[in-house]
Amino acid sequence: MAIAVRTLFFAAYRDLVGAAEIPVDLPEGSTVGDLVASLRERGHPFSSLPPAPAVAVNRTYAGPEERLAGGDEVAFIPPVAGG
Amino acid sequence: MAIAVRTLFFAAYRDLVGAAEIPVDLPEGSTVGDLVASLRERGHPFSSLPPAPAVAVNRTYAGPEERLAGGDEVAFIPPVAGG
Amino acid sequence: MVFTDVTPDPIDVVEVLKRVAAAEDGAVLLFLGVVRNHAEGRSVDGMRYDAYEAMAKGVLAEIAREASERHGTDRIAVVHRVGDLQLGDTSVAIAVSTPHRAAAYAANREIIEEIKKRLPVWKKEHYVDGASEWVEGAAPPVPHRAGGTA
Amino acid sequence: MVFTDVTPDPIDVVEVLKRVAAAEDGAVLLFLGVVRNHAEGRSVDGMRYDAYEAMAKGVLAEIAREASERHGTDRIAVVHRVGDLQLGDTSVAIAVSTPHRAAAYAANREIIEEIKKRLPVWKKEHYVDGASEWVEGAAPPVPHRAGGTA
Repeated sequence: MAIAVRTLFFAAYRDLVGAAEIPVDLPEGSTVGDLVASLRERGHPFSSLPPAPAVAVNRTYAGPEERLAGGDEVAFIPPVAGG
Repeated sequence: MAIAVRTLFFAAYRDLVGAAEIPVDLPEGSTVGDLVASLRERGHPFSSLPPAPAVAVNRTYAGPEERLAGGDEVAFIPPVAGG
Repeated sequence: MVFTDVTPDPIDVVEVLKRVAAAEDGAVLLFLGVVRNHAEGRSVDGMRYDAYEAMAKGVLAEIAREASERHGTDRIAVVHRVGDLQLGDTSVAIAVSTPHRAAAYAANREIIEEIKKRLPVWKKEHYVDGASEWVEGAAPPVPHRAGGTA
Repeated sequence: MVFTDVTPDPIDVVEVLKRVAAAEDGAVLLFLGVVRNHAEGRSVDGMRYDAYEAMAKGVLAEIAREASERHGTDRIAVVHRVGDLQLGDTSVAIAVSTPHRAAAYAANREIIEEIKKRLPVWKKEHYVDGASEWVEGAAPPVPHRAGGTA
């Protein structure tokens, strides 16, 4: 069984991957860390993403062990600079 | 030789002495401390002034040892409450 | 009532101040972040603010709510602007009103520090020489353990 | 340019903010002291501010100048109102603008603390029950030794 998640990229990460949103299929039971690893394994340009970026799942910051579910919105959050 | 100074009273001190300004004659060489003592010796209501009130001479805070000169403006400053 | 927003509209400072006015308060503190003309020695002539807007609205509300609870006032208004800003434009306004001043200073400062730490907003500086660059930011604190269950 | 005033006129907050705007600054901090409806458990319905006005203008200028020197900004405006104020009226406005926020918070806070310590201003609270009282204040710091010569 696979799950489909939406990955979102912002600011410098968006410039890097060249897209605002990418759909990704993952094996059931995958975590945030698994998603990051699987993207980076695709090679250029994804391999330039950091190995442990800040990530938000459904608009809440999530650690690498967080399990993903089908339909999750997973955002890659570059270092923030609001204010 | 005597010197004449103007003494000013504000807020609670003004209510206490019942005047905004009182002219005072003092012996030459008198200090702020001498002025305070001489006023308090007049008895009611001046005796209710504190023995060491904050005082400003010519609009600058001054200690009790500060010497006075003729024409000085000597203000009795109750505890302040600006802001 | 705690009010927060992330918006492309110019920030009306007077309106932000009005939101926190309350009869029981003696102190109001307003912080404004403003686009300035220099950054690390380079001349700046504009700034673009991008946000993960849906999340930023939630995080900003959470930051304000935390400050509200910590400092015992619900007279807090925080507005963060996004989009293309000119020099002198207000990028963020934080207003806090409290009975006594110490809480207003503390709550206001905490809010801007938390914004800098975790609000998903990014800014790209446009330099006078024509170049532009994402401003180096802060890695937001991320939970070490998963909270969810599969 | 550092601006200070002690005045019976209502304080225009927008004007105070405009006085400190500067292209090199990224942070503006505004403090407002406001007449509130209670004090130590009593209901207040107004406040009279008296000042030793000639001296207060000098002391306020000195307080602002000291903060300016300590924090390296001349974008400071401080206005203190005197006379009869209503609930919600602004009694004091302190605006400080700096390149980075830490100095704005620090300078702003120092100015209000110094005002409370040594500005020759007094306030009389008018209570809802018809009574009125001078607010207990702080003894200003007075030099221990005479500076002048006879």
